[in-house]
Amino acid sequence: MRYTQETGVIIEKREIAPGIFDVAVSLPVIAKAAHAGQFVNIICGDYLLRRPISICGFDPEKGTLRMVFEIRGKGTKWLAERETGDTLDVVGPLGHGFSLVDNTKKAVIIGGGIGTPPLLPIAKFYGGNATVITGFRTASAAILQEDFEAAGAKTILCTDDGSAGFHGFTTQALEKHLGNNECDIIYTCGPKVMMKGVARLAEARGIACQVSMEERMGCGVGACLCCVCGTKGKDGDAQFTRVCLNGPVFDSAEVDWDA
Amino acid sequence: MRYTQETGVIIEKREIAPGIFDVAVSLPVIAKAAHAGQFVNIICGDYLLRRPISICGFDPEKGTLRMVFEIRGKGTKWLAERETGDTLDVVGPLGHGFSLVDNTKKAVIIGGGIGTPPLLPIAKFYGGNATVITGFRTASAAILQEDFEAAGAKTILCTDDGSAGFHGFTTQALEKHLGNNECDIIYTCGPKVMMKGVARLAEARGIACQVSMEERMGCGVGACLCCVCGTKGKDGDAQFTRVCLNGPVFDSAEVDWDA
Amino acid sequence: MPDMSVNLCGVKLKNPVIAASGTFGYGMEFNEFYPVSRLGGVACKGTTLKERQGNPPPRIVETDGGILNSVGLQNPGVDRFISVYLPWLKKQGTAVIANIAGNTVEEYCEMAEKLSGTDVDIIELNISCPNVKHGGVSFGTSCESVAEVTSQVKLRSKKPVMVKLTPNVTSIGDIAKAAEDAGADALSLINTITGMRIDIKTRRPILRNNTGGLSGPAVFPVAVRMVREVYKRVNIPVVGMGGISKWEDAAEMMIAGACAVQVGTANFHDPFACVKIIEGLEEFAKSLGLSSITELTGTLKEW
Amino acid sequence: MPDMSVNLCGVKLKNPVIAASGTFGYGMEFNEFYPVSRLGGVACKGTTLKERQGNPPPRIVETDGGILNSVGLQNPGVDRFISVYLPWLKKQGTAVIANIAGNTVEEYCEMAEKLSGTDVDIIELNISCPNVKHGGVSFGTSCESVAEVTSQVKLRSKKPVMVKLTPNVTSIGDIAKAAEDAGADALSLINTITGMRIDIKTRRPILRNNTGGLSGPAVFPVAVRMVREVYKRVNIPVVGMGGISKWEDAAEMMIAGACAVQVGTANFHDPFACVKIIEGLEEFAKSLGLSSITELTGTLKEW
Ligand SMILES: Cc1cc2nc3c(=O)[nH]c(=O)nc-3n(C[C@H](O)[C@H](O)[C@H](O)COP(=O)(O)OP(=O)(O)OC[C@H]3O[C@@H](n4cnc5c(N)ncnc54)[C@H](O)[C@@H]3O)c2cc1C
Ligand SMILES: Cc1cc2nc3c(=O)[nH]c(=O)nc-3n(C[C@H](O)[C@H](O)[C@H](O)COP(=O)(O)OP(=O)(O)OC[C@H]3O[C@@H](n4cnc5c(N)ncnc54)[C@H](O)[C@@H]3O)c2cc1C
Ligand SMILES: Cc1cc2nc3c(=O)[nH]c(=O)nc-3n(C[C@H](O)[C@H](O)[C@H](O)COP(=O)(O)O)c2cc1C
Ligand SMILES: Cc1cc2nc3c(=O)[nH]c(=O)nc-3n(C[C@H](O)[C@H](O)[C@H](O)COP(=O)(O)O)c2cc1C
Ligand code: FES
Ligand code: FES
Repeated sequence: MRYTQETGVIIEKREIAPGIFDVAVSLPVIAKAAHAGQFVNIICGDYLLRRPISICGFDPEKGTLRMVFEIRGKGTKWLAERETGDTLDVVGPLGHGFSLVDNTKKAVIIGGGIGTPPLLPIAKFYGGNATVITGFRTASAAILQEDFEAAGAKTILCTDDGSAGFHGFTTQALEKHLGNNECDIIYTCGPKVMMKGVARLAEARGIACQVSMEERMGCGVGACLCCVCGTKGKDGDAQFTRVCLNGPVFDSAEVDWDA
Repeated sequence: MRYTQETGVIIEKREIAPGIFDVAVSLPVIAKAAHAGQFVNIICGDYLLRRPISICGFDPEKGTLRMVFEIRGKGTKWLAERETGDTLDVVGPLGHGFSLVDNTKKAVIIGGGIGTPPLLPIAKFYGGNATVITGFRTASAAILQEDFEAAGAKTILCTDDGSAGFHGFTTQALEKHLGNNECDIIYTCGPKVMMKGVARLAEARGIACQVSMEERMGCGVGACLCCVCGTKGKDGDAQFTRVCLNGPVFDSAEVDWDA
Repeated sequence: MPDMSVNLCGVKLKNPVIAASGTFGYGMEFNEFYPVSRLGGVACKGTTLKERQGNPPPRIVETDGGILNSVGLQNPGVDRFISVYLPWLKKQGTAVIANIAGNTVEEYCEMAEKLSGTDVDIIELNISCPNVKHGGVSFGTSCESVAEVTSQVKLRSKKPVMVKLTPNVTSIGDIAKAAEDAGADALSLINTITGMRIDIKTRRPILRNNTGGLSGPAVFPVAVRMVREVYKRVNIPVVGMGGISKWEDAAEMMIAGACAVQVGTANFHDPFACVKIIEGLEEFAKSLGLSSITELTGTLKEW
Repeated sequence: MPDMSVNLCGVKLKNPVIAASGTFGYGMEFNEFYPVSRLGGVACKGTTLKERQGNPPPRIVETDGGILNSVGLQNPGVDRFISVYLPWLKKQGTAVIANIAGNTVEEYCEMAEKLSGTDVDIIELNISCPNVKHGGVSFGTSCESVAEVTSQVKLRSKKPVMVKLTPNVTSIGDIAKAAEDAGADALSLINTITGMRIDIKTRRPILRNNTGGLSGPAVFPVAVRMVREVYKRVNIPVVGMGGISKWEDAAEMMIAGACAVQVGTANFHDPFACVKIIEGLEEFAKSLGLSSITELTGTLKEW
């Protein structure tokens, strides 16, 4: 039984930026099995489809899962209205996460907006060998900077409006960084156009790059084929691959960005 | 503007019998306009149709409405889970209530189960001239006895299982009562078969009888024709009449019990 | 301020929101919440040649995201509609749409003739009521009978004729085309989808009529698809309805191709639904900088 | 204990609950929640003669009480179904229903022939998929084509053939009768109802395929009505589906006339939905003192 349906109590909840919430939920079975880059699927009130949320942290000992989410619509609004002590119906851990093999390698981690949370466990793995480049609309929307720093990673904050850190896109900051620094592997999660840009930079330099894709989901476990993204088949043919089972993390070279 | 949609705060809530709740809700506009026998229509969570609940009491000065309801399904379950301080979306007052003309007359009031609450304002009107016969499955399901007594009415409690008061149906108790007492007018609310029995006893004796009908409703205001009950037309023809607008209270002689 | 008025086959509606037939009576009751003059129009309860008692209760049951109803066209008949209800409603200052249902083509025609002498604005041909034994939906399910009743009524009516289509068909586009070719001035859709619910304790249908018509948010995606299909098929105005409960739904329906919308079941949940939808649409049009709400209609860019 | 098994055209199901095609893959994923041997059967993802990539994403959108999907029959083709997926699923110990969809009658027949040589239990003819351009739903919307594909497949199939009907038709009863007359061993219904949702900001359909199929609780009353209509019209077993999400719904569907049920969309909300429905039905049968769950089927007392 690889998948678990668990009802967990919210034991902590904070609004870490306007409309963005950081919750810790007691889910001992899922927390024990979780891996960086995986996600869970949560019932939100009376809505039929579960909402997928990435795992931002997991503590197998305490049996807790950490998730950071933004209010984007009805379901996440419902979620944001839950309070400490309320319970959530959660299925997980789901999907194929990031591969973390050798923490002596130099890793660069690029996160855009609400794509940032699933990257935190990677920074924890690489510690001082990680450089984390994150981009947000504006300074007040920036999240998790202290967490990345606490993990020992170097951080480069970018904002679209220049209200904090580097004034510009993460891809620009990445290009600069790669010009002056060693890098063995790149991890990224965020808007599709950003990941596509990151992937192009990585591929141009022959650096391995793992991307975390997002798609609307049905079952969340690989059974319904609703959540596919375009990938390149063995012979280069375009094909559709399940984000929930074969992803959400893919080797950037597999992804067909224009599908 | 005869109808009001008002959002009111629950200011008191008690479980007065297993699964039966007594709530006071702050609804100043509706409370001012309310009349005995009318009802309100309440949004229950995400359910599409409002649920009709009778007005059990109204205090125009305090601006509060009292309702007593039983958990019967999804909507009333939701309602029962609301707590003091929560708000309700209520439309009312709706329908055509009991006519209360001369409180020197002798009134007999017959309530069955959860049909009892709308009868309380009648007892308050007639005071010592009212006799209230109520029937419940069992002693623990009996409600509002103290309220009827506080109104000054004589009370006769019946239970189906004999666990309290008269062992038998309200119609039996009524028949006994009518044999020994004066009665000018009868009011009744409860299961259809009980009301039909009451109506028959009243009509046999030529006593005016007002009955409060129940039907599944759509709009609640008379526009959709979903809530009809069978009534006798002018020439005795069967016809269908809106419970929400022309009722819920009807003269028993109007009702076609077999429609 | 964007111009909220729309022209529906020659009739100017002050805004594109019409209360749907059968859910709003003749407007008198909802006029006790707000002046019905706020509305673009009121589609009156379905009227028949003679008075009808309708089906026995229960006539309504809630389902997930919707309701089934089986009212069965209870109404006072066209003569009393004309003498009692129409004058009151017309006086309020909103477009009046008379919704008529006949057992025979001749009945439709007689009613259309009677209504031609009144100040009704539009006649809505209800050939889609699923809750009556004769006539009703049976007229709406074949292209031939749709064409027959539409063309006959057109010959006898001095009012614009809007044909109301049933979704219980294989090809709504074909039916729509048949109505257009037969001379319909406008189309409205969807009426309800036939459904059934059962009480598992008594093993009886909950509705005394056994089946009823499904309406409400549950049917909205079906309605949007059908309105789109019809919009692409015909050149006459399409009035969209089925599950609209908020302004976003109305906007979606208009983008799909509707020039106006009708709102039915939503009135039961929120008596102010129509008013809120009008206000929301106006805000939306403003935020988009439209000079007229009509600029929304049919602007869907299909993939 | 009531006997929960049912006989579906000669195949014994250990209970009347089948996972619906397209929502359950080949059972492998849900087997990571509970052993799929708990189920009466698994209807596998729709299979075509050759591998298909399906439609581009987004393929799913939530609606009130339902979802629209436009997967478009992505599948590895019948040969890989037979060599890779079928052996695994068959080994689990549940009835296996192969769901097949062709572009032509000949394709259906070829697949049926190939499957006749395997230990598939039942072939479900999917003549009702609304999400593919050719074949699919077009076979299911006329009595002639239903009869044609059914009778041809019957000639070439050694397995029982269950025809899966689309609700997007004027008369489901006529279609059902045509399938029965053409030799169908059983019928299953409903497939999805075609719908559309639009993003009002981009004015684009949310689904990349423009339209999709509506399923989930929203369609339940329509499904119950259609199952009832078909049950009254034919003498072969009817498998009911469409919006079943709890045991009460399954019981309702059986009372309407279904000898077994399929559960689709509900699996997305609650991965244990099928198991809970089986347990609930068993409790229900026990509380009624039934000796067999089959005693429920068709016991509706209409008014
Ligand atoms: C693998 C994965 C991991 C994710 N991790 C996070 C996370 O850690 N934090 C976070 O804030 N968000 C995350 N998201 C996005 C999150 O799932 C959506 O924001 C959320 O589903 C929106 O639901 P809603 O009801 O608020 O929005 P609505 O727009 O009301 O939702 C309507 C429907 O569309 C779906 N939907 C809408 N937007 C998205 C989207 N962007 N991705 C997938 N489905 C969508 C919803 O699930 C729902 O079914 C993740 C998505 C995926 C696929
Ligand atoms: C005029 C009137 C006054 C009422 N006053 C009271 C009261 O004071 N206290 C009280 O406890 N109950 C009262 N009822 C009954 C109450 O409305 C129902 O118990 C309630 O609607 C059940 O809703 P549910 O969601 O819990 O049940 P469900 O069975 O889940 O409801 C499903 C649908 O059926 C309708 N429905 C179910 N049972 C009834 C019923 N008996 N009458 C009308 N509609 C029904 C519901 O409104 C809903 O639309 C009254 C009913 C009417 C018509
Ligand atoms: C209770 C009720 C009664 C209805 N009566 C009629 C009618 O008399 N004539 C008609 O054309 N449509 C009638 N309809 C259909 C509605 O006008 C509308 O087409 C349908 O309900 C879909 O819209 P909605 O989802 O907004 O309610 C009725 C609908 C309901 C719910
Ligand atoms: C994502 C998805 C994929 C589906 N794929 C198929 C399919 O391949 N073949 C088929 O016959 N039906 C398919 N269906 C239809 C279901 O089998 C079922 O008929 C329908 O969803 C109604 O049942 P439900 O409401 O329980 O989901 C699919 C449904 C969904 C939601
Ligand atoms: S969501 Fe069902 S396969 Fe991915
Ligand atoms: S509920 Fe609409 S008329 Fe009574």
